[in-house]
Parts: sequence; structure tokens; C-alpha cells
Amino acid sequence: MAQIEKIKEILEVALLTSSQPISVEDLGRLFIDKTDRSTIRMLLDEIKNDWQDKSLNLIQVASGYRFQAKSDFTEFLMRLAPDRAPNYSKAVMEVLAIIAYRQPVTRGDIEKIRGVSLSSNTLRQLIEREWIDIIGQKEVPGRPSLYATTKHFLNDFALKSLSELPELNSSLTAELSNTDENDIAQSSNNAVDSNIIVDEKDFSNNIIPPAK
Amino acid sequence: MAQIEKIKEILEVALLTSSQPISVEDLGRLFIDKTDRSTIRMLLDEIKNDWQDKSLNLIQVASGYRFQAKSDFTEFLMRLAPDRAPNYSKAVMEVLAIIAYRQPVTRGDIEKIRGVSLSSNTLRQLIEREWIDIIGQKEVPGRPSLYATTKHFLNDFALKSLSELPELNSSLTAELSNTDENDIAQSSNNAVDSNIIVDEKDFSNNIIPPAK
Amino acid sequence: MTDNIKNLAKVYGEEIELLPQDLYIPPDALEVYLDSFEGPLDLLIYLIRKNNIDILDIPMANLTNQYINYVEKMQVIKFELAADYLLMSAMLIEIKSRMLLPKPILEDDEDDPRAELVKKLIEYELMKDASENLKNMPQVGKNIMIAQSYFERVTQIEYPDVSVDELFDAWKNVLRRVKQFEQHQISRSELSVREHMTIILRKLNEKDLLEFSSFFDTDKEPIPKLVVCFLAILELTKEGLIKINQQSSSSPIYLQLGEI
Repeated sequence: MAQIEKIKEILEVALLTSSQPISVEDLGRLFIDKTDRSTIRMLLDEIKNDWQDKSLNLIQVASGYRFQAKSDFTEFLMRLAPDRAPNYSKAVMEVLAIIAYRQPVTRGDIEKIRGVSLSSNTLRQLIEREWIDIIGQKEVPGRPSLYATTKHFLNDFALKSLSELPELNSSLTAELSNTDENDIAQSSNNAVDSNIIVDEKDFSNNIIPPAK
Repeated sequence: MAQIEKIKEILEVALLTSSQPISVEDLGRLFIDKTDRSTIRMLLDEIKNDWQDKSLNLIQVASGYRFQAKSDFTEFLMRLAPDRAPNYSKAVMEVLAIIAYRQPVTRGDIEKIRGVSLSSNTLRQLIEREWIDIIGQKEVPGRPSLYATTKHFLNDFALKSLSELPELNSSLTAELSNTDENDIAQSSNNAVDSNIIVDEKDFSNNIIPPAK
Repeated sequence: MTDNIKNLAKVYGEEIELLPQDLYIPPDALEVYLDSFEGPLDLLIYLIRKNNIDILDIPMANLTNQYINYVEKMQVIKFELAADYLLMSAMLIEIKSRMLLPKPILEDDEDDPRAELVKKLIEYELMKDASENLKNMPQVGKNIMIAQSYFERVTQIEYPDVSVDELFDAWKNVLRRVKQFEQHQISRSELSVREHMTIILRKLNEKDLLEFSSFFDTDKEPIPKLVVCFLAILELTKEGLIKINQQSSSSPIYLQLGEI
């Protein structure tokens, strides 16, 4: 196969296997040998023509090119897509809880708390739902993104502010510390102690007696 | 366009736009008029042939059919998304192998085979990846959970069933049968026997619920 | 005690010189190997295969010596590794001594004290080998690319419903697992501080520089809220997320994102 035909085929398969649009610049990264953008653009035009009468169209959107089913097929394809997305996985819910209660946090913070590495899919689901977003970068090496919950999150959960999130009451604290080792139970007592001052001032009607 | 050609085209575009494998049953749901499975199977064969010399292959995995890029393209496509899936540690992969080949197994079984205690993290990573799940409890004191691989695991490794897993090293199995007792050989046979049941039970929960 | 061990590890270079000759792992590689074994069985298999020992007729004296020597070295370098390994040492010694006992003529191999160990070793090696195979298989997400072109959905995607209770349950789950419970003990006050941290960061994202006083509406806000806001600023500063600047002692104080 001629070199140029091979390049065209690689472009085509890259676009077919990507769920996101790909920019011309990114398409260039497919090849080790520098392939200039004008060549790529030309080949994209050819691919567009090749697919003209087929079921998929190559179209250009803001962030690049993608294959998209012709609209005639939508009614059929919608029958396959389930009406309601399945429930969020345990992982997604835990990550949301960590962001809600510990914000602002980095991906690394979340991984440290959960003890497992985090698939980027998990965060994506929450960002797509507009429940979390990136509010800055932490000034440490790598400048990781800081995640926090959004107003939208509060709306969807019918909360006026984060302080309305349920909290651990003393019986649960006791229950939790029973399941853990003693030193942990102790340190949690300390934590409650150190918070009392603020508790009294800020939410005087909601004082939580320190567990035990 | 003839009716049958239209059906074929719809099948093709459904498979090209789905990131998950689609079962023959689900493909049937694309059409309001009942289309029998044998027709769909025949058309899938035709589509497979149509694409034979192209960049994508139509393949069958545990939960249905999907289009995937031919392996010649992998090296190029990986340049676009270099760090897609996490690389699992040796421990995680060993545990996965034990569950895949000896399922259903308890945590204790895994620890006995590896000769070291198992961090719960390891199992969690595999559960989170949806490669394994708990399919029941063993009726022994403590009722430990029984772990098995999922349909998702088979899909991700492009397998139709567990029987397609690479065979165990034959020189080692020969050595094993040379040991005086047959315990191990037997217990592995048992594992294979019980797989048949697991296949049927476990995998039923992975079927996409029909859209209402 | 621990100090002692650490010190030994520090003179690690010299330690290596003392390695017995029948330990077949090249001394320089010891450190590399240290983490690469998944456990005592893994180490034994390594020793057996490295020495071309017939696994069905293991010379117990030789293998036990090598194993114990190795574990001793590991103990010196990485103490916490030893527990599982020590148990195996004991087992090897027991098998070795049982083989040394004078015994009646064996009718068949069933009484061979090595049998159980050998089966364990082979079973583990089988799985080790299988895990290598799995690792090398093409996998979705790694080197299998699936066609997943786009199609426009007519109706809006419906998302799963989640209640506050479910969110709280997830949080309790996290807390149950977390070792450092202390850090994750949450009270309302801490939460409202965290909420203010987010609010302040959002404001600073919109405007690079904001006057310290602009965060405090002393007329409208109740005092507790002002306190919480102040605590949030302190916390953000502590975590290096924002910077507090003042040109001279009487000039206004400014907050900015922790860049530069």
C-alpha cells in the first residue's frame, strides 16, 4: 500500500475508534515521521468524500473531527440506548462524597483516601453531571487540579449550603471507632475536641457532644 | 434500498457507534418489526466479510459483537492516548489469574495459593475495574465471599468464554500430575466443573436491561 | 532496635560482601530482587528454576540453606518483609529434618515429606505463568481500540437519581476504611470552612487579586460566618493555595492564587 494510503487508513481508524473529536494537531501525533497538516487536511477531505453516501459522516466540530451517524439512524439507535443510565458505581459515589466533604481536593488526595488509583472516567462522570468542577491548581509539583462541588450539586441535592450535608453523629462515630483500632478511636476524639470551639459559635443549635 | 440492505446498514452503524459489545438480542431491539435472530446473525456474517480487508474487524466477545481496530493499527492509535488503562502490579495480575483459572475462589484460597496475605486493595482494584465480583458465600465457617470473573473481564480480553483463556503451562501441569497425590489436579478439575454453573448464574446480571 | 536495623541497611554495601557463596542471586542485584518477589513461594520457585533443580526431587538441605540465607539478608535490609518468609523457613527445616530421620523403606512416594510443598510450588508457578499470559494479552483500554463513533441523541440523557442519604452512605463507607480517621472526622464547622475555601477560590479564579476586606461584609454577615471565612483563608494559605500580600504595614492586604 502506498505510504499516503496507509496514512489515510490510520486517520480513518483513529477517528472511528475515538469517542471524542480529534484535532488536526492531535491526528499529527499518530505518526512518528512529521506529517504536515496540509496533508492531513487533504486526507480528511478525501475520507469525508469516501463516506459521503454511507451511514456515518465525517464532520468538523469545535475541537476537531469526528465520525457521526447520519440523522436518519438516530431513531433506531435511540432504541438501543437505555432510557435511564444505570446507577452510579460505588466508586463514583465515594469520590463524590470525598469531594463534597473534603473539598477542595486533588485527584491524588482522593486516591490517598480511597487507597486505589482513580480512573479518569469516574471524575468525568461527575463533571459531565455538573456536580463537580475544577476550581484551580494546587501549587505543588505537577500543579494538580483542585476539585470542588458546584452550585448545581447543591441544587440537585436540595441543599442550601454544604453545611447542610449530613454528618456523623456520636453514635455512628462510636460505631466506627469500635470497628477500628483503639488509636484511631482516640484520635477521632481529639478531632472532635478541637472542633468544639467553632461548633459552639457557628452552629450553636447543633452542637455535637464529643463521642464518649 | 431493499429492506434487508437497510437492516444491514442499521446493524452496522449501531455497532460502529457503540463502545460496548451488543448482543444479538439487543440488536433485535433496533427494529420495531420483529427481525429474527437468524437474519441478524446472517447479516452480521455479511458485515464481518465486508470489513475483512478493512481497518476494523467485527468480532464476537462474551456479551456480543463489536468493531475493533485491527492489531496492526494499535501502535499508531496508542500514540494518541498513551496512558489509558492503569498498569496493574504483579500481585494484582496474579490474583486475577487465580480467580480466572480457579474460580469461584475465596480470599483464603487465593492466599493459600500465593503463600502471602492479600491486601483488600488488590481485590478492590479488580472489582472497581469490573473484572471480578462476588458471586456468593462459601458455606464454611465465616461464610467467606466467593470471587469470580465477570462478563466484562471476558469482553476486555476479547474472549467469548473462559474456555478461551490461554491454556495453563503444559509442562507444569505434567509435573503436577507426577506428584504422588492427585489432590491438586482434582481440585482444579473441580474448579472447572463449578465454572459451568457460575457462567450461567453470574453472567445473567450483566445483561443490559431492556429499555422500557 | 529499629535504629540498629536501619544502620545495618546503611552499611549495605559491606553487607553484600558477606553473602554466602551458595546464594545464587548476584549480590548487586539483591536490592532489585528484594521487591520483585511476591512471597516465599515466589522466592523458592526462583531458587529452584535458577539452579535447575528437578522440582519433583528437591535437594532439601541445599534449598533450605539458600532460602534461609536469603531471608536473613532480607531481614537485615527490609525487616517488615520477614513474617511470611519466616514461616516458610520453619516449614523447610521441618521437611528437611523429617527426611533425615531414619525411615522404613518407602513403599511409594506418598510418604515423601516434600510432596505437599511441591504441589504448592507447582500450583503457584502455574498461576504465576498464567498471570504473565494474561498481562500480555490484548486488552480493551490498553491495546484494543473499539469503534465508538458519535451519534446525536434526540432526547436528553437521563441521569441516575442520587439521594443525600446515598451520598452520606458512600461517605460513611469511605470513613470506615480510612486508616487516618482523625483527618476525616468531619463536623459542620469544618465543612463550612471547606465550603468557604471553595467559594474564595472561585472568586479568586474570576479576579486574580482581591482585597482581603472584600471577603468580609461586616454589616450583613453574622460574626460566626466571618470567623469561618477567616479560618478558610488561613487554611488556604496553609495549604499553599492562596497568597496573602501587603506592600507596607498600613496598605491594604490582598489575596491571590498561590501562583508565582
